[in-house]
Amino acid sequence: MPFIPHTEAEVRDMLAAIGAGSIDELFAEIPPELRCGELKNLPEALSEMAVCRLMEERAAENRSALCFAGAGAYEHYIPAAVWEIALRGEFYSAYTPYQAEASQGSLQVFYEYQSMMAGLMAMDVSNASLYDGASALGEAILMALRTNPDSRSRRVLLPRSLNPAYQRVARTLTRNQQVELVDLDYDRSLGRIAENALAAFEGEEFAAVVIPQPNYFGVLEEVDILADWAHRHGARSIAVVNPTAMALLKPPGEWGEHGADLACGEGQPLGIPLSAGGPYVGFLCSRQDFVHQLPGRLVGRTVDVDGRAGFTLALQPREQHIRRGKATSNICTNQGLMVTAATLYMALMGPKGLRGVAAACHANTSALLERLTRIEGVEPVFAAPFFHEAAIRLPRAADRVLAGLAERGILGGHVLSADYPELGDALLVCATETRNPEDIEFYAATLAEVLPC
Amino acid sequence: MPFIPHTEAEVRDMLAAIGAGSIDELFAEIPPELRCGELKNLPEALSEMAVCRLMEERAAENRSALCFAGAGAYEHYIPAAVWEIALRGEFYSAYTPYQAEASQGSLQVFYEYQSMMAGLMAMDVSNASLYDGASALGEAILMALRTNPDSRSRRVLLPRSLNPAYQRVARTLTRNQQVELVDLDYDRSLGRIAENALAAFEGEEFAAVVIPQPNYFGVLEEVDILADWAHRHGARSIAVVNPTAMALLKPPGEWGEHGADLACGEGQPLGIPLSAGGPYVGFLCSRQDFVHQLPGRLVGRTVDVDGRAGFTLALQPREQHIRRGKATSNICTNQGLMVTAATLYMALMGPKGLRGVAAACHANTSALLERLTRIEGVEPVFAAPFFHEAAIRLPRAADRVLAGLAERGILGGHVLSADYPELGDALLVCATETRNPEDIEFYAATLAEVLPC
Amino acid sequence: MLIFDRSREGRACASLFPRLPDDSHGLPGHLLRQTPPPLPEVTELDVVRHYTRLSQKNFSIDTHFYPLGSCTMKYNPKVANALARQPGFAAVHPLGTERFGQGTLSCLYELQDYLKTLTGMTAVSLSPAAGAQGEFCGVAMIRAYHEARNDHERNEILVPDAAHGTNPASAAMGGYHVREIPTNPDGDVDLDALKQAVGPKTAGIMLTNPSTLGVFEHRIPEIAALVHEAGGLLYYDGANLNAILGKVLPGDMGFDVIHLNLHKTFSTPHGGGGPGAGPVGVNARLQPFLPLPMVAKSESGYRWLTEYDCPQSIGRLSAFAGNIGVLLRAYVYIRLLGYRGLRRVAEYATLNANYLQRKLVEAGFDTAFPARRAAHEFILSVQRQKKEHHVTALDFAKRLLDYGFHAPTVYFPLLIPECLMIEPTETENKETLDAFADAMAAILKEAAEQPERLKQAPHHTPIRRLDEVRAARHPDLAWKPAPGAAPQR
Amino acid sequence: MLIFDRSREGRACASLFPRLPDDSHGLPGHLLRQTPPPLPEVTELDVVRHYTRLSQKNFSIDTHFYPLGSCTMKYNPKVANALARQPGFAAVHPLGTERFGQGTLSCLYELQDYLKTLTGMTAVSLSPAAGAQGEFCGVAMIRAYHEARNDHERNEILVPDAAHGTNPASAAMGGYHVREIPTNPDGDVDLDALKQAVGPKTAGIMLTNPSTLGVFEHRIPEIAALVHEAGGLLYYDGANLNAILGKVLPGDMGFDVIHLNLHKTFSTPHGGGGPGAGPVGVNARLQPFLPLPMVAKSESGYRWLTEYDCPQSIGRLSAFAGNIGVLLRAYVYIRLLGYRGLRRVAEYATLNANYLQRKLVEAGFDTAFPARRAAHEFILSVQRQKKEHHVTALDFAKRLLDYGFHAPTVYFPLLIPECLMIEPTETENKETLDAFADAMAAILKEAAEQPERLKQAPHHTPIRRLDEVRAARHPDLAWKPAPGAAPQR
Repeated sequence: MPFIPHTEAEVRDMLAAIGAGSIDELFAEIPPELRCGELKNLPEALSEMAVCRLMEERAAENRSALCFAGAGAYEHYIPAAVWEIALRGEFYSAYTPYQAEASQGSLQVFYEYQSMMAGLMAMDVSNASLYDGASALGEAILMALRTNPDSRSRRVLLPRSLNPAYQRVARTLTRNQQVELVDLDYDRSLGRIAENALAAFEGEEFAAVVIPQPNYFGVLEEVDILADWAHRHGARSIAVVNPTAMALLKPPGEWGEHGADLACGEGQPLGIPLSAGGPYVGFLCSRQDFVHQLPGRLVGRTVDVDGRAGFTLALQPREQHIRRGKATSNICTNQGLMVTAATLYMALMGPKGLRGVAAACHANTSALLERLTRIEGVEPVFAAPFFHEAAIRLPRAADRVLAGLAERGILGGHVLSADYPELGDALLVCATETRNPEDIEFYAATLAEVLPC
Repeated sequence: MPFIPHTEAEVRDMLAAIGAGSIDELFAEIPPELRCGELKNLPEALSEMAVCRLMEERAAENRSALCFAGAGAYEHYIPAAVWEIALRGEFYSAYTPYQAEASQGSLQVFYEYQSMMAGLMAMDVSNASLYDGASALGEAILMALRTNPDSRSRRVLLPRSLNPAYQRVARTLTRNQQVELVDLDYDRSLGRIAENALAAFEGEEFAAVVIPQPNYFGVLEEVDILADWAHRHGARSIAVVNPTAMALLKPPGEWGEHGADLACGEGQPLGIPLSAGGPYVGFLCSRQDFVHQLPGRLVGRTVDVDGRAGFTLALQPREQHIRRGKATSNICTNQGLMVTAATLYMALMGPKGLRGVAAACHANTSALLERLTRIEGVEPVFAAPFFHEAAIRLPRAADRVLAGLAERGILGGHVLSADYPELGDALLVCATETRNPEDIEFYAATLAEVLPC
Repeated sequence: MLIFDRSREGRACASLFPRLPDDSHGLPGHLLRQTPPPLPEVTELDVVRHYTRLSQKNFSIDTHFYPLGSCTMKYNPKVANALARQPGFAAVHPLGTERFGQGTLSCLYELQDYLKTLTGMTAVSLSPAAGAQGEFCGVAMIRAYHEARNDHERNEILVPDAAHGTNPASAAMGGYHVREIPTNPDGDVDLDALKQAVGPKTAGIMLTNPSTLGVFEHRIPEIAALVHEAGGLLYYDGANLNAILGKVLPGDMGFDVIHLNLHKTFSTPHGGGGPGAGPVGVNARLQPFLPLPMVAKSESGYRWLTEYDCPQSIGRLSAFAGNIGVLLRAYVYIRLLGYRGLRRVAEYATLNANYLQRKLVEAGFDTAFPARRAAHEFILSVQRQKKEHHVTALDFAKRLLDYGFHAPTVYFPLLIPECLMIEPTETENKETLDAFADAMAAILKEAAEQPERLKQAPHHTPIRRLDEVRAARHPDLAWKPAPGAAPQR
Repeated sequence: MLIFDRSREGRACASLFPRLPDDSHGLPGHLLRQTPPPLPEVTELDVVRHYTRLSQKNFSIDTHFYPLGSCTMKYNPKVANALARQPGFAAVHPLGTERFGQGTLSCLYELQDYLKTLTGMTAVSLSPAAGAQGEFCGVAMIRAYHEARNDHERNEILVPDAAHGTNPASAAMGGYHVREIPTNPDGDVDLDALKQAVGPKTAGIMLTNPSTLGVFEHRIPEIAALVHEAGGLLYYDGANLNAILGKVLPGDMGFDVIHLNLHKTFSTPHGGGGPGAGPVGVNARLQPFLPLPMVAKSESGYRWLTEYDCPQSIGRLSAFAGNIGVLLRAYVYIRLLGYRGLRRVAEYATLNANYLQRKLVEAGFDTAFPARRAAHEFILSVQRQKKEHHVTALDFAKRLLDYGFHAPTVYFPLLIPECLMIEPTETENKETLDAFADAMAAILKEAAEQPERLKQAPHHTPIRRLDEVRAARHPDLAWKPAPGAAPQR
């Protein structure tokens, strides 16, 4: 019996101790008419060897791709030590650290993660993570509303230059909370929030303004201006940032005169494999005075009865298992294992390593853009500075070009037209530090080959 | 500086403490004329990311093969838990357990390994491993001589049905020890030690007789007869066995009237990857009264000052670090990590699992042999019962057939003609539990396709 | 010691730096970071040694028995992790899944099917990232259903008072008022109270069955009928599905929507708090509202269903498709167990729970529902010991750590005073259960004879009881560089 | 508790059983096993929990500082393991390497080249599985060389009295008599004694440089000249190569043959005692005798050299080609460090050793060769403390365990009484060295003030000092099933 230790003799002894004649008798309280028969349309058990062979075949049905796509998920080099340590059984098979004395390993890791994320964002505090970047934004919007009870508005400015997937998730999560998400348009030539679009809202009241950096197009937003605009309008500013970029770019805590109020985003670039989209890890940082409105787990440092430093879950009265219907969120986990990996990644990279990754990403994407736009008919869509992604316009249907590249083993980027029909046949491309000059040349040569078809 | 922690400030402080002006000054005792310049024909450092990409390319230059080769190394399914645990840093990066109090983990594992191997072989004791099966045989021969001081002979009977690689290694290791290795021929139709060859040595004196089970051709030897023959002739009997087979076949300790004196072999089938030939793990078991002549590490169970059970290296006076030139061997390691994996493998498989593997191997090879010999011109070479390998004779040059199979992704076996020209175009084939009926059918169909070319 | 305490300016893992052509990036200065982030500067050895030693301070399934009620801390097969992490699965970019990830999609598609069968539902979406997100989703679908029927008056979700805190919290996130339904002394829902509560304002009811009280709510058909007749829907909280897997299908009990906790029933790892996965299943009437994406099969292969296919969907919950790595592990688990093995899960989980309960009752503990059969978990109350010896459930919990056992869940469900909720799971053997019962018996004796041993426990863990008051009053949530520290370069 | 104590008849890891068509194998009954082997019957959880907890009882580089003289316990990069274990490398059958393993062979070929450069030798064979096997090999090549010249009178190998025990043991395995050469008080070889010993019977001399005394033998050119003039060869024991890597080439010192310990200098793991790898390098005159196989490059790809290519080879040492997985790890290590990084290894190993030696001298310890510069390791003697307080080197070693440090090598080399041999390696940082020096200073104080603390140490390890006498007199080397136990089926 896979994973069940009971011998026949033990089953007999245990049933005798219970006073039951059979295992089936233990289910006697279930009305017989509810019982189901054998679920034979499920498969038969396979041996571990057979499952391995099956899954190796499935893995082989996944084709390997030379990746030039970003759009919210990024291929980065993950140091071998990251998962070697994160997957140790003591981390992998531990539960949420409710029993602090039996969980100092995970708790200290989470505290260090909170410290690193707060430092990277130049914010006061970080929670111990949320599901992913998009749901972190949803929680950040709800949190911003809770921290802004004086605002008469429940309107939130949501830039169209924000990742459309994030826009969608924010709508799903806030739909039933009387929140109005208001579109803020972008400048068609610069690819960042349009000054005139913002000006059009001058004088209106908003509970919060969302500010992406870099934005979905890879373009850098004028974050100081935007943060100050929010502050002037009594709105909370919510930064949505790429954590790698924050080693190079001004962090949310330093935006404008007062800093952003909240900072959130996707932690996947910090040592988490692409894995077709998850599990990833959302981060959420805030000002100190908002800490009681933070959703999710928080770990605090304190001392034990002998005066030794130790770690424990902090401010639990915010949470559902205590406050139930009045909690800051219904979330009752963090992405513990991903947090562990991200902590290891940040510790290994250090300030210099992470900055090196950011700089290499920018340099590679610059080189890619330069090389691709030398191809006849390919041109950059936007003129403003970018981080590690850029939109290019193609002389023919972007989706068919992508299909042609895919046949040659290249994931050539992400087509923008579904979400931004106004941009025409535009492709969002990305070259992280994992792409080398030969990769870029191979992409360019292949694109040149595919385009005329 | 990869893997070097020193900051510039620390180097200054440390040199100051030493009283040296530079690191180079620390090498002042080396005659200047001996110092070498920069070794620029070595490569420049690569980043971990670049090395990964390089090694992934190299790994991709290795082609994957559907494996029907054995001949001393066997593809078996390795449960995922084996290396997950064996590679934990505490096992992977520990040293030889000289300091028992700081090494109870490794020591207990080795003790359990010794217990399992002794049990599997039905022998009294096992050492904590040697390099590989072939070198274990070399050590076993030398040990047999040491345990047999009454014998006037230093002749050892070495069957030709023993793996030729083992024969070679035995010669290398015993060459300078005044040992004479005497060939013992095999029966051309049965594929096991020839009765008349043995009879020809009747009355002669030997220090030891080597008895393989199964032998190199996969054929089962008449081990009871051979062990008794050795005993009658005052010779030590040295079993060379496949450990998987011992879950099904009579173990050395039960051979003949008295059992084999020594049992050795290759532990690779017990959870060790093929890895192009190593690292593997040799085992060596013996009768209790020979224990002071065992080479290699031994772990014993004892108690500590508080009476708690504990483990320690035992009988170290046998070893080179104490007895130096008079040690039982010059070996000063075991294959600790491989021993750890083998222990995990045996614990996971248990008696039923290991027997299941053995039975599946036999069944698959039987099916393979049956299927292949249905092909026109392909016939079995030997008629005696076999375990999980069998020799087939081909109607054309075996090496060219193998090349044809390789082009189609099959490692079709091992050509016997180099070592056994008398067998003609013979191929040694093997189908372990990892081969399924489709694999066998694919091999047969491909062979049928390749043969006529 | 924190990793920051090991940091020295200028130390680094140099082999991890990408080679840069040059570092002049030409980005506008006012958008740049001025001081490097205060990440630690350490070597790989520092990192490996620091976190390896930290890991050893954890209890975990791989090292300890973890009888944590309502959490189903069963063994997580190593092979599931090994297979899900294969480069072939790990390297797929989410936006390239259809073109480069057909193998992944095939597993997800089959998993959807398996979960349908195991729950008796019509359709499944795998996208929720955790149980709580699945609950939110279920509530949102209930809302979408009523709204699609222009039934706008229903603003209440009924929740038994014994429910997990996530139930009311999720109902609130879905914009509903929560109305609590009391529990009978026998552990079942108070049907009279339910009858009074249910009505035209009822959007639905959220139930776990077996309930958080560890007993099977056997009047579930009546409850279902009551709620359905009133126009409400039934939500099944899958937290306790391990107790009835392959024995009773939630769909057959009358539930309209269910979430599953794959990290419980399907043995994906808890990972110190996540990632989990909380797929949702629904019957036909809620099918149009399932969250996106889902996987469909067509002649040209597997593909994602999107808003174009499912215009009534409640939408998306994450930027891509949920916790796929977790889903792959659950897929492997199901393939390893097969339908017979999945059914055995419930059988042996229930056997272990009833056996352990019996042992503990024999040892002198009071069980919350002595007349009932335990499902896969059961509840002890030490209220009597508290009165007699002033020791609490927390004291028992902490003292167990000294005996080498993780503590049970304590103080949940809220309505049982001084309770310990114990779930042994099917993967633990009889010797472990016996050893745990012996430890509990020994602690019970200590409680009478030397209660201070309990009150000051734990004694043998890396740290002892923590000053939670200080943690709450002066929250220290992040290390900061010393104010006087030289600015990093 | 042994894994056998966790065994219960009938328990098993069922998912690991291969599916069998049927179990009637038709093999002759007299060759079959009658009773199943006494392996444990346990579940995967039992195995994972048992061995995970056992692992936590080990000290290791990943958890502790390991200043184990002569063992070079430096950090083993995780990436080397990850890459060597890739399925692409792990799945290659040894007899299919030429057809299916060109990638593996290319790495081995380049590694041969790198090691030639790093040792100043003409040719390298990677096949020896460990240092001791490399030594045996070196001795066998020396013998083969003399025999090929019909120089049959040479039956002696010279070995300094400070040498590793493997040197005389390997010489003996090669059929040689061992003649010990004494050491001068300054730690160098006694040249006068050497002059007297060397002669027509001299087959060769085995030397480590820096020697096992932690000092560089600076008269090595004279030694080489003496031995060579007498017709003997020089063997370099590569155990201490870490001290001079990229600084001095053994070939330039006059050595004819060398073995390397990749598990020392090239940071492959020690794995609790193995596997190691002990490649041998030779100059031109010994090249024909190198052990097989080696890798050659031709137009059609890489191939193994065999007896046909190298008829004078001393032969084979293992059934296939040695510890290839270990060789791949060393290859990765070399690629990560590059030539500059390899040279830095010696520089910082030497810096650390000299710094730590200075700290310990300041703390009041006696060093064996105060007038000499330490190479990458150094030797303390606590003979004075033994006389004054009756504490031994072993007591210091055991007490260090309580302070969280692995003990140094003790009682080697044999000629320094009560010695502790300390090798910090280049991968440890200054804080660790300082903390170790502080611990040593504290123990020195304890030795004077409360010597019993040392004599009864360790106090905080999972077990305390073991009864070695009992282990030797009544060796318990294997668990056996209880004699009365029911026969397993």
